[in-house]
Amino acid sequence: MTIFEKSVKGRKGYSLPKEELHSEASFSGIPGHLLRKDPPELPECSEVDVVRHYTELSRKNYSVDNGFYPLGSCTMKYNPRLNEEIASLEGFSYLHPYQPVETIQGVLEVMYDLQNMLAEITGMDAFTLQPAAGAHGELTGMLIVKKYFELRGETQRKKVIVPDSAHGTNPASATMAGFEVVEIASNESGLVDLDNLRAALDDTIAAIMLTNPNTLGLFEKDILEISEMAHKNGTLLYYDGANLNAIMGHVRPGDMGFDIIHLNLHKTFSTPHGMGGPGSGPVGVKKHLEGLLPVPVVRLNNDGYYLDYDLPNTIGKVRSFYGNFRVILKAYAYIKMLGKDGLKLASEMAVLNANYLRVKLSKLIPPSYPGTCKHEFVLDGSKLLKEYGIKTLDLAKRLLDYGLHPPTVYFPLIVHEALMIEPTETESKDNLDKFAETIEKIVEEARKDPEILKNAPYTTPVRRLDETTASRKPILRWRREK
Amino acid sequence: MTIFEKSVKGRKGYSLPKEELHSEASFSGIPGHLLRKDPPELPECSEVDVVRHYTELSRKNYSVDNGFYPLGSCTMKYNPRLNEEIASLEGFSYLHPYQPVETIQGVLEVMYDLQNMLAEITGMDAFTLQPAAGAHGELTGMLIVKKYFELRGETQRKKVIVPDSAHGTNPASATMAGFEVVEIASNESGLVDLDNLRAALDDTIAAIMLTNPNTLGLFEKDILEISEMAHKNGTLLYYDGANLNAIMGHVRPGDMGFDIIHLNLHKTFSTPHGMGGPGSGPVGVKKHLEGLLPVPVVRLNNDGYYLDYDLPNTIGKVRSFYGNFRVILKAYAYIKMLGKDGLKLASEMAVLNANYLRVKLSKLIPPSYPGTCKHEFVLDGSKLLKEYGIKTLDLAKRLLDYGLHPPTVYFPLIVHEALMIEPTETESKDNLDKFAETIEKIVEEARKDPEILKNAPYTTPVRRLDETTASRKPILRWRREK
Amino acid sequence: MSRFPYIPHTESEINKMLEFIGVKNIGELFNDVPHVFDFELKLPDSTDEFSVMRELKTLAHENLNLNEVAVFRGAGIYYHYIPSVINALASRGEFLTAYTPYQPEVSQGTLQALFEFQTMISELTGLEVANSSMYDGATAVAEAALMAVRVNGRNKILIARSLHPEYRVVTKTYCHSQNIIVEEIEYSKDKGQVEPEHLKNRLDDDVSAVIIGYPNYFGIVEDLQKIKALLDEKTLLVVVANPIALSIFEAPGILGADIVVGEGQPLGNHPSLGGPGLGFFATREKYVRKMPGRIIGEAKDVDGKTGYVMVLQTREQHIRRKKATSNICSNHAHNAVIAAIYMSLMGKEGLKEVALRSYDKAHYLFSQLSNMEGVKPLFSGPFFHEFVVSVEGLTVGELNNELLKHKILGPMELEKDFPELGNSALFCTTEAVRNEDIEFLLGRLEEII
Amino acid sequence: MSRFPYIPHTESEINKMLEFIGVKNIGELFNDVPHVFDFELKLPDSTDEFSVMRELKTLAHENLNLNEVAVFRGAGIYYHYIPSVINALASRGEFLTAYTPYQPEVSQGTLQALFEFQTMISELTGLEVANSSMYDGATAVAEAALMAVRVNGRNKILIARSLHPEYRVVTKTYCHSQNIIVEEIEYSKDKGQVEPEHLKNRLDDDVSAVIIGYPNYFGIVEDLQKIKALLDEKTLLVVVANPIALSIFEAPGILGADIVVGEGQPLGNHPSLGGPGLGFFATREKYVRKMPGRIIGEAKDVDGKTGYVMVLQTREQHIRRKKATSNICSNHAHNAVIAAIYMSLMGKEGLKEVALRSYDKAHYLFSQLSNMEGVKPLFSGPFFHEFVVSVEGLTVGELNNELLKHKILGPMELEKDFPELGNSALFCTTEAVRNEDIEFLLGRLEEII
Repeated sequence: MTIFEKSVKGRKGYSLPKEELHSEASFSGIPGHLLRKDPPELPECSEVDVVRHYTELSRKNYSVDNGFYPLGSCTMKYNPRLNEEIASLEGFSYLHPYQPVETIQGVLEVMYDLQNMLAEITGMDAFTLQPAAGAHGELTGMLIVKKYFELRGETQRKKVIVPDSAHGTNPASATMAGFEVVEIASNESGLVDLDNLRAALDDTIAAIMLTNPNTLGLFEKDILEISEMAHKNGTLLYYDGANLNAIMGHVRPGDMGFDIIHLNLHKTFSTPHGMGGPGSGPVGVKKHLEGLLPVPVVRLNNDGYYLDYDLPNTIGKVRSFYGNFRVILKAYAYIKMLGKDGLKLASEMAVLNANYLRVKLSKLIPPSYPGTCKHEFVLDGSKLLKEYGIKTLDLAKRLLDYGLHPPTVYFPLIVHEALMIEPTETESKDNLDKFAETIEKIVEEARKDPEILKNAPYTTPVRRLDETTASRKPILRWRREK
Repeated sequence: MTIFEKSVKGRKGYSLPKEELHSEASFSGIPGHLLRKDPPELPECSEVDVVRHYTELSRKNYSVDNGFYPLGSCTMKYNPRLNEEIASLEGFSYLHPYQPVETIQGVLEVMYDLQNMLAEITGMDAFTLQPAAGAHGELTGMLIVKKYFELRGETQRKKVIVPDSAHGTNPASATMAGFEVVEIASNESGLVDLDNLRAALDDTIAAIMLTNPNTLGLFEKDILEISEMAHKNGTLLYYDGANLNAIMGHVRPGDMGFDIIHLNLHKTFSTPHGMGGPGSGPVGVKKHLEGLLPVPVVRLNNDGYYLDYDLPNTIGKVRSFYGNFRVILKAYAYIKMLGKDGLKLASEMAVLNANYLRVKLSKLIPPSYPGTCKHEFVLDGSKLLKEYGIKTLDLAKRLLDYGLHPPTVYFPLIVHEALMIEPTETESKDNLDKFAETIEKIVEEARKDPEILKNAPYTTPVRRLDETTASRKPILRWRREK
Repeated sequence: MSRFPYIPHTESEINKMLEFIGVKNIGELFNDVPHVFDFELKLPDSTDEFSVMRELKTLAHENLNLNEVAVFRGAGIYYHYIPSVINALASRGEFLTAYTPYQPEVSQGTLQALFEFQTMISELTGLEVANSSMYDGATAVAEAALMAVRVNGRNKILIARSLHPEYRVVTKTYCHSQNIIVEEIEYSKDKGQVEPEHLKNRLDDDVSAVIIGYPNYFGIVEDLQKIKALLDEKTLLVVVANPIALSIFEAPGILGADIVVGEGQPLGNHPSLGGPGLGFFATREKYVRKMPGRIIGEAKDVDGKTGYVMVLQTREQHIRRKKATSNICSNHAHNAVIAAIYMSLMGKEGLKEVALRSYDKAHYLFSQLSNMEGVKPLFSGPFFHEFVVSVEGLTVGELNNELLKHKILGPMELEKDFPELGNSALFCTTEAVRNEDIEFLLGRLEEII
Repeated sequence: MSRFPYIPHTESEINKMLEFIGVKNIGELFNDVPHVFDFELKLPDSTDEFSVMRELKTLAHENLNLNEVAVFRGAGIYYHYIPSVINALASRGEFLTAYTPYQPEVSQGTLQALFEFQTMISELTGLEVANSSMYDGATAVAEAALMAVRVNGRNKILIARSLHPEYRVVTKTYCHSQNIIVEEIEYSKDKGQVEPEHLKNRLDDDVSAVIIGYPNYFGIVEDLQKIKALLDEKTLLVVVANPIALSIFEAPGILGADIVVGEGQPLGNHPSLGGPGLGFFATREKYVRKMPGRIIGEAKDVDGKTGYVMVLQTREQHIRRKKATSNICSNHAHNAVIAAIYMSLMGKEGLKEVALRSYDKAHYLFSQLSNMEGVKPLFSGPFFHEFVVSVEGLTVGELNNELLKHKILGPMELEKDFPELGNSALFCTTEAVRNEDIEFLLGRLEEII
């Protein structure tokens, strides 16, 4: 039941100061047609109604706080409550973006330090914290690429190369920045095909977007060669940081030759996903691109921290103000907690967990590519489809009945019936074992009685929903029944 | 699964400052037999394990935040989140009881004001906020009674009269204070039987403990006569404030002639019950008993607020420090929010809700006493037992399947198969209607197929538990299986 | 023994796992990473929760927070009262730590809350459909411009100069790369609104959309009806609204808006230095397939039970890739749920009362300032809860420095963004500014100016 | 329209309900209340959430909170670090707003958490059974005295004078009414412990129990084994323990304690001006039916599934009424759950580390103070994280006033409660006192004394 159906005319869940009004609703200066006739039909509820409604809704969600959440490329690690408490301090949450900088020195110190810490972790030279999410960071990066070539007068560079295994946001962001996307096929090992790449590289190519390790969880070991090819061609190399959790303290995108990088603070740096956001997608660049960053950049001089708007070659702004500050703050606290030893260990344990689970599950469902993975790996469910008529989707839905969240399914697109699994380092061996046992149980069910899977789930708040009809005849808002 | 079974040796969910120790665990001064040999077997979990475990446990609870909770005499009203936010302010939560009074003036102001506000609401002259709960308040009150007669040299007053409809804590508290309890039977209207009372009153009676409205939800309309009889006999009149929610702003126990009162801030004043506590049970007295209150009392002089220990006739202390301060704070905020108009309306709507539901349900299950009730009422389930073999307990368990919390059952003891219902004012008409409809549905089930009820509940995290065996062969702690 | 509260592995488990995988040590798992990349992170060592909390509290105290001052500054981020219920509910782990609802069966909480949010935005804006959030007001405007171009294939955006300066900059940044022309429309120097006559002259067949604030950056309510009347049937009217104002002022959808976007921060979200905010986005039903962002729809499950799912995903980047309506992936779902809870609690009457009180205080302050020596109202257009005055005798910056000494966060200084307005200031009041704060401000202004 | 966010009734609903009941107005529902009682409440009118929050914040700021100072005061309430997880979990509505678990089927969260708490207390104390909480340390001691009398029918309680003064007062208050004699046992003036020889002389056939602190109020670890050896087989040894200390010091149950009680506040509960605290209570299995308070036990449901229920309720007031083991009804369940979460998070190693760090700092401070002019350790007995020194040259009160100026909450002044100790002070350190705080304190002491 929606909150609208719980509404009763005249009921009240709020209280406001009872100060007398200076002029009882005088709208004398306002043209009549600009005054609202029918007020917005918002619900009218008492406070306890609202508490019960959203408490109940929350209980219909699965979350990291409920259990294992091995969505590939999503890095669903534990989100420390310390960071939430910090972000709720009034000295951070009740700040106006246009306060004088003298009154927000604590904030600017956090931002300045985080810019530097991220630069150190990634091997880049300068960072902006402005982008609101990973894809927003990609867009920012692509705008920097665009501006870079504008300034160089190389306006013929209208294309961006993206491997076919890339996250969907990569081509979308490149397109949004006005580039044409050239997709190149991966080789049989799931890596960038150097021949394909070489063939595609010409003077129209502005950038190559890569993630390393890639979405298959495989490290692009030829990265130095790729980087050399790109730079020799005058092409910039862009790093999608969604998979950074695999390599912290082991290898830095900057050292691999990347010119631009975005990070997802809500993945690697543990700020919560919040049902899909807010995230934060800082962008780092090498020295030669620093002047193109969006304004303002946080800097320090003798008077303290300040907001520097004086970047003549800036791409401008990609959003209002300075970024998702309270998200940034959580990432800052996370890095402080883990430190250099913890960050490195986090990556190591993420990779250990992924490989442990990969080996465990490989006996049940073959991996799409052999060998050691990094933080995630991809299984090929097509055998299940062939043998039992079971789609990856069915297996995913059946996992819900066992109280577990399924992996990412049907991505990356280059694997048929893909199951993309990223356990993260915050899961214990017990949890991985339990997940593997459950998969084994489900595969056994598939063998014995595939109908069980095809009709799953059974125990969830709702069962399988008709998404096709929902998109064909969309009902996008509640309306009172006539 | 318990948290102990989720423990893994060597796992860690905490972090402590890494300062070097001054003397690496030197216990040179400690006799060996006083050093612990086998450390306590506490669980070893990561932070996410702990978060998931207790999140999961919380989800196995029904609470006011989940729905209607009509437990009679428990006043399960909505607990405002504002009060929780206030109580979590560091300026209240991080205070040491032995800080200098100059550094806790804000706290003392709250306590002083609350003492006065409670005195105004109840018509008493002075309050202590020290008792930790209702029963603790009762004990405090009875200790005051005891001391009062000691001071007067009337040591023959060794008895306390308690009606048979009283809360179990009344006789227990009187006994605990060293009194002998005389139980008197109620009359056929459910009220104090004046003849019985008169017969019992002699010079051995120290006090009469009453609640008004009583546990049947009936107002003791002869209260002035009772009070006169008591006082003429030299007996003190004690008011159990558990049912104060019925009468705020309408009638004051002090005006009825009561000498001592306790309140349950966790009932009438909406501080949450917290699964059974902490509560707070302030005790109010008339002028002639003020000097007997436990120490310290909060007072105000020209230098500010202070803690007054100088009460030569004090009963002493009933607990450490000054009371459940953070609970007290929530009640303070609640009274501030509602004000005199809101408190009165709260009682009115509590009584309205009770009568509305009483009339609705009376058609299904007869009330144990006829006529208007106050904040609660009692139904007599013995008809259901006779006709369908259905016990009140069965009906209660079946309610759980419908996602509702049952009323208090089998209390008060003077009603067979009692169902004691207190809706409170924070429930809306819709919620009362829905509850009544559900009861109707269940009574219909009882008629058609009583087995449904006898085996209920079906949909809860566990089903009916074997409480008898659990008490006969108690297992009171977890132990690793051998 | 494990060393970190967030990393559960014990030595013994690590060894068992390595053995199971068949490698000798962790290093072997990184064998595919060339050793040329070896390096040592230069960061401080790990520390503990206690010390981090202590350090961050110190940094928090170095900032002046809005609860410590009387706030007369708005300019896009507003100081409203946030009832305690909001964070108590929104911080529940099941909301906070869930991912995008890719598995609807176990995400009904997220999906229904966002569906309710969409409904509320639809009600506020007077448009049929809304998405489930954008990053902020600025990006919502920018995406609206891109959407307009997708809808009608035209290539020029007219954006009111009276719109928030940052929104204009961001829109230009977004449009620039797609070679979409962005031109500004001047405001009337006396009314502070877009002048219909002026706009009329700028309209031609290339104009894809006209973007207007409602109220605009100066707090003034633009006459959408008059503006709409000037547009040909292809040109879209994009309105950038303050959601609080929409309980008092006519719904833009009713007045002809085709797209309504804005910053939803005032709906229960903390100021947070401006981030995270909440972009909202609504449009007409016929354009829904051109709309960016995630959209939630009602659906039935196999048993006929009502539930909610993400719909029209073929517009989105994870399906459509380079042909997506937008690259947006993570959005601001949590902020949208906060807004939904806020609107549920305040309700129809409460939101209106917030608007009314904000309006009333601003108009009182305006009338008092109008009579004050050295202060002059700049515009005559009708306004909501912000207005512009020019100040004589000292700069607005100097004035604000003085006010800050009295714990007043004074008006927004306009000269940098609007040099044509000279030494002027944008005042704002909300229901969270007390009458006594206004009188205190007036007293200080009398002294200072 | 309803007027209060907590009261949902609209005028129209009120009318419908009155009509349904068959009365004309609300007044009729109060007809049974004699009009002689009519009166007008003299309280301020209702106000709003914003104003209440503002007022209470102001009051909160009028207090000096422990996070603003270096804390060297313990004396029963201790300043330990409380990880953020604790309140995030404990404040979940399902914990906060549930009642006593009278319906176990929908209270398994409460019941299991308390069962786990009981297990942890049993582990800490080394006794077989624990209840699910008492109000605080003081009432737990008092109830232990009453229980001892119930167990052995004797009528005299010997209580160590080295026990917390407030615990002694409360125990006397409780015992007084039941005509139970309470006598104090002196402590040795050099060791600060109960002197076995002295105790021996006081023991006779009337002594129901001997109550001893562990550590005692002076921080000193009493030798329970020696004390136990003196008692006849009927006399109960009641030990009042600091739960944090029990990771380092031998479990009282092992050393012969029959009842172990104490204040559980240090286990993750805020200092809160001393309330709400958390009384814990453990005893030997054979006495379980004499134990006061609620007890949770394991049970099986009709399907054989494991669950938890309240057990042995026939001891309790709601069943047994005047013959109950105690009148306790509401207890401190929420504080017990907080303690359970804290102990789960800190675990075996963490709790020990807290104890160790507290111990280490105290011993360092003790050794430094021992060498300081004008300061003299009073006792030679082994101590945990508190110790007593006497001070020359100025009163402890004066000293503390000076320290407070440097943001130090100095030691507890003992003279009022222990005049025999003269101008002496009880210092305390916990893991939340930083080494630099100690050095800072030492520097100030050098200056002041």
